Amino acid sequence: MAIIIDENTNVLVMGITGRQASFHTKQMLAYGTKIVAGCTPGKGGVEVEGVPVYNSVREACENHRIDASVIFVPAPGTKDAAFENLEAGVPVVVIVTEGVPVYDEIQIVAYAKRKGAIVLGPNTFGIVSGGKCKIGIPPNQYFVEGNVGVVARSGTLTYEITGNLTANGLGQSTVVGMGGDRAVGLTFIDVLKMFEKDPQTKAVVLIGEIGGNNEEIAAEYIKEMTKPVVAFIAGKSAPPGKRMGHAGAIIERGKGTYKGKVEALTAAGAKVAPLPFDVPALVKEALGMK
Amino acid sequence: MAIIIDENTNVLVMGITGRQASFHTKQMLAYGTKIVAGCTPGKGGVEVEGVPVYNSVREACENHRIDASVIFVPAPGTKDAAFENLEAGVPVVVIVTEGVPVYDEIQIVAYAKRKGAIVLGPNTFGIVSGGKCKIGIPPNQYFVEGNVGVVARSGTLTYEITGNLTANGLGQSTVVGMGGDRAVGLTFIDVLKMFEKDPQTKAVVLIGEIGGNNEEIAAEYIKEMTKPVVAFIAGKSAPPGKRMGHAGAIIERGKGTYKGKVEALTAAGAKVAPLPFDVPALVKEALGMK
Amino acid sequence: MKMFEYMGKELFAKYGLPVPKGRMVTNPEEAAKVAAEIGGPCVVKSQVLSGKRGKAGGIKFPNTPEEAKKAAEEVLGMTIQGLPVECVLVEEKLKIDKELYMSITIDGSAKQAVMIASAFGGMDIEEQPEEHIIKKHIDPELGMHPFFARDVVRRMGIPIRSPHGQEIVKIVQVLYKICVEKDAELVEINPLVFSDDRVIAADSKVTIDDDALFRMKDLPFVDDKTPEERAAKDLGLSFVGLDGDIAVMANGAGITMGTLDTLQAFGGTPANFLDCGGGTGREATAKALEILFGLNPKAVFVNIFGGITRCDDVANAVADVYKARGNKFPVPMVIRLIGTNQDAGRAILKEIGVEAYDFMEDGARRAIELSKA
Amino acid sequence: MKMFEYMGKELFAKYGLPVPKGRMVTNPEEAAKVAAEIGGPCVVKSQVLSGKRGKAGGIKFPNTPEEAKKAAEEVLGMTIQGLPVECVLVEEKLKIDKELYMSITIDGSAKQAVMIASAFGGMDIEEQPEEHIIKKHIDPELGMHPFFARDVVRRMGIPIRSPHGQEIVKIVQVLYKICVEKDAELVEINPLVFSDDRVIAADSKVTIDDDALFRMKDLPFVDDKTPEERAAKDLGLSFVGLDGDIAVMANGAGITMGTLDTLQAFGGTPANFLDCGGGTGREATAKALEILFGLNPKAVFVNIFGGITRCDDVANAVADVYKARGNKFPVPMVIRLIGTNQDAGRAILKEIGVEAYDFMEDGARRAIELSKA
Repeated sequence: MAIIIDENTNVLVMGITGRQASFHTKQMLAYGTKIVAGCTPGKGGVEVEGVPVYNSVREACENHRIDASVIFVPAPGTKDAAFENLEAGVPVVVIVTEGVPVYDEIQIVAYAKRKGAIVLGPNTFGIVSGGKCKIGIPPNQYFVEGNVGVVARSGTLTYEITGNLTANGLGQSTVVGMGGDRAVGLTFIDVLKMFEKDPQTKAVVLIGEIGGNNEEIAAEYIKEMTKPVVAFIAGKSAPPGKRMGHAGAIIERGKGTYKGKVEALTAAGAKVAPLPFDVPALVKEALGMK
Repeated sequence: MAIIIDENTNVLVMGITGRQASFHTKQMLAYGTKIVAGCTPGKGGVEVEGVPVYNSVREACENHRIDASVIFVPAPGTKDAAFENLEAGVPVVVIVTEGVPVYDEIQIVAYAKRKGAIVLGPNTFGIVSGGKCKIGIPPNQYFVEGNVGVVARSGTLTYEITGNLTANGLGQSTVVGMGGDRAVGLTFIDVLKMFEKDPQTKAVVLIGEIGGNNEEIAAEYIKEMTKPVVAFIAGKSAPPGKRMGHAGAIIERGKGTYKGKVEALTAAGAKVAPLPFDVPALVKEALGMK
Repeated sequence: MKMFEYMGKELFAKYGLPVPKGRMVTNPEEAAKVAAEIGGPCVVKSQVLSGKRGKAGGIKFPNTPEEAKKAAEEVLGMTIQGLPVECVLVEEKLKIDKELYMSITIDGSAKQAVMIASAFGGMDIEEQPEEHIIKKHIDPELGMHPFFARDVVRRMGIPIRSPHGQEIVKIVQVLYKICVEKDAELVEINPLVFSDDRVIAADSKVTIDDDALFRMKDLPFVDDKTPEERAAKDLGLSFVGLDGDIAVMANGAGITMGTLDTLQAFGGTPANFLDCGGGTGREATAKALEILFGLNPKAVFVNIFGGITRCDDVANAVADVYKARGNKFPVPMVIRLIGTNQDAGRAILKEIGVEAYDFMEDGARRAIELSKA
Repeated sequence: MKMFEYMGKELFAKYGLPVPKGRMVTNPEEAAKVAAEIGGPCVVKSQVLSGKRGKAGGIKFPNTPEEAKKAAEEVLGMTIQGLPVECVLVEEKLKIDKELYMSITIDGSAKQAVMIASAFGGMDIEEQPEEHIIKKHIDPELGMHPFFARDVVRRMGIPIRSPHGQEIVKIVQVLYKICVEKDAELVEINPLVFSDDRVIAADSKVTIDDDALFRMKDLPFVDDKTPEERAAKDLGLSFVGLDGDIAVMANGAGITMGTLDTLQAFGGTPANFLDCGGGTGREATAKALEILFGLNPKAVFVNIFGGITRCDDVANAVADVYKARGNKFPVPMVIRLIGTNQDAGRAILKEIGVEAYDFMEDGARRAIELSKA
């Protein structure tokens, strides 16, 4: 088991003929991901790393069962690519692209909700079910099979912490990148619920950041969880961010600080690691390991 | 029992201060309908037939549980009124208004689907659960409690046939007006499924018309139904309608004729009444009455 | 409301869709002038709402301004399927490499707009096999997006990165924009033509939703209604002329059809369909009765089951007409009247000596009897 | 990107929103001219991106063109919170009967735009109790409709059929239209003023989504970035200046914050936040390093965990800078480098005598050591 994706997931790569996408297609194939199709309008018929390319998602779906798509197309075309996948009924859409306009993101998230699909990103490193399937851009060698679930907003910090877990003999069930942007498909709570149900997952690492109130909301659910949660929140030393007029202040009303998040998580029973490399020891403790 | 509405349904009347709406509010109250609120922006605080009027649906919902709304506002404001009710979470919206632009109807129907709400109309006479609750404009005296379910596209033809049923001692569980417009909230099949499940309903009368393929699609479901269906299709004598360019012909591809509908219904096991006043005898036969 | 070809093309042009060079004219001299501006072979197309213009000789292909003048003279005098030609469209004659078909209309069953496209357009489009026809419904909450258009192009078998493919991607999106912004029930291009690298709308058919006219005041329309249809429409009613001798008025489309069906089943012949449903008042009902008298039927059958329509309003209208006509009806009247305020209505009729029927079938039988007397 | 008040008001005016009479000027003579056109008491408002303009004396109330000239002279020379005043807005002075608040912004938690409104606007809006604040999220698939606006008006306690109520119903809808059409992360009117029967936007705050600038080329913006922020932005990177002495570059916002947190936890003080994430190439990385040197730090800490970022690109950039500077670094460099192509990267560094660290914490400790040397 694992969450969202596993060794049977058939993957479509959007924009596969691009430089980044073809590089990461190779990396994903090397990880063992079942990439069955690519899509670049007008390039239908060619192959990239042995993967057949189609002109549209519909065409790919006429020829393969598609369980998940990963989007590498530039920001101006990301909304269209996401809509194309969601409209065709693809149940998991991973949007790696950075710099997507926030109103586009809002529309993508709303449509995904209506279609009952899972969207990771925009601006996500992707998702890895340890040893089974990698969709996105993380470096392969730091992600191995195991029983720690990881959920994060930010990319490289997740490699850092996951790399530390792996180095300490703690493999991962699934590592989920929700995306670093303002409006992304999932919230911590959505992913925590999946980990709570997943038999493979024995402990969860939550990697958060200052800003927003996603972590505070997650803390409410962590209270009910049977599985231990270890958290790290980045941004303890950051100066107060720039505010969005009065509106930002009215919405946040003092939420979103490092202190507030740590207090909420601690009160909910999560262990909060002071620094990124403190995470593995806390996970071992939570799992009753030495 | 009955379908969609019953004696416990709390009703909101949109545009209640208008001439038609206030007249029909009185009629509905006389039928026994529990009208708990009305809404006309800017008229909040007054009463119509003893019913309190609010400025918005949200305000009405803050003061009452609203189970169904009926919309009497003029066509240019109908979409907004429908959206207002659906957004506020009203689960049944009855749109009496005629002349609503078809693109507005399409949007109303789509939003209702997303919200999981039932929309009757636009251009419907409404709905009556015999002896319990009437929402809409039909004349009270022809609708009495019983075990015949009626579902129809057109209004007065339904009064005609229901009046005949009542005159023949055949009361109704619920009489559902889906609305006469091109894009309405329900299809025959939606309502047939509800009648099939409703313990009070013992037989169903389907009142259709030429055009479209709603009746043909319904016939597919009628095959599976355990309850007898009697149908009347209006328009046997009508000349071929005006076509919408080639597009209309391509969409219909010969469907929508009187003959085609009667054949489909008959093949599905429904009894088709040649004329409106033939319906009661066929219903009695279907129910094993003399 | 419908548009002439040239009106639709002007609308297309406003939205940036490619249409042939040319314009509408109402006299031969202007036609020659437009042909001179085009400076080459032209088409002179009669502007009537009929699909049989070509077969009727309403489309000509002049090569010079002089020929264009002559062609316009001929066409402007014609009547095609009973419709007089009052204007013609003079356009460049296109080199036609390929004819395609493209339209958006409403699919009532799906409750959505639907795009219909085919790489096999032209006059035979309705006879094309299903596999040559592409139908894609448009999610009203999602709207139209490039991916939709690209998939249409792919399914038409046109390379997406070709000039034709790129142009069609634009056209598909603009057509939906027109539909939504102009409340078009139908926007149809047949044929959509490949002419060298260009893709051009060689014809147009546009129908605007009657119900949306309140917000579409700036658009031109063709009034293709008969005088009776027009008179009824002005009263907010719906009229269709038929061939028989019993004039019919009922309240509601379904009951009106049911009344015609009943008359026909009993051996009568209806002269018309007139739906006076939806709370039509006394005055409009009286005017509607005058429309019926104007048909010179052998009998009139009024079949009212009052709901939102009030029986007293209808009875008063009947009495008004009776009195206005010098206390008589020009043809025998049969009235069936029940429902809302029926007692008041019947009392009013009784005063002018009319006995209302309770049942439609009885009224229908009596009307047929009178029509055959 | 942000807009000066006058830019926001010009945008409002284009959308038909009511703004005070007046316009932006850059010299006192023009200010007098605008005041004369207005013909009565005026306001001269400094155009800077600061919320403290009034307290700093950046808003004046002249009664005559002469006074306006003098006021503009004073204000145009000022510096408010470090920002020089380069233009002023000269406007009619409004009679203020009531101050309200209205804005639309993005609520990331809800993943929707949210309208915030209050009948208690003005400078104290942030201190208003919750019950004075109306928040309504906007369903992106449904869009904005009159009912939404009417309910905002109702909840503000304003009669819907009053001139004020009717005007606000329009304003609410237009604000959302601006947000969607112009990709505005924030549109704020504080105060929205009742002035007799009029409702007027007495101030404006508009922020356009940086990520949408590719499709918003026609809008004016204020560049409020520091030179370093601007230089980083031009490279596609994100920079924030801080007070410490260790310059930091890492790849990814989270890891960069984590690096700062680690430095601080170990007793160091970061000089900046610089995220070079997302596959930044060799050349841009080298330029980013030069930005760091420009801060005159005591040490530089580069912390790279390569994913989409390639270690060899980063190492090459470091080597390039080293060579360009005459085979030395201007300040001590500490580099932690692992991930994609790490072996190639480390080999490149070794050639210029730099030994990369494996672990962030070791690199951080060394950088602090060097910064204190």
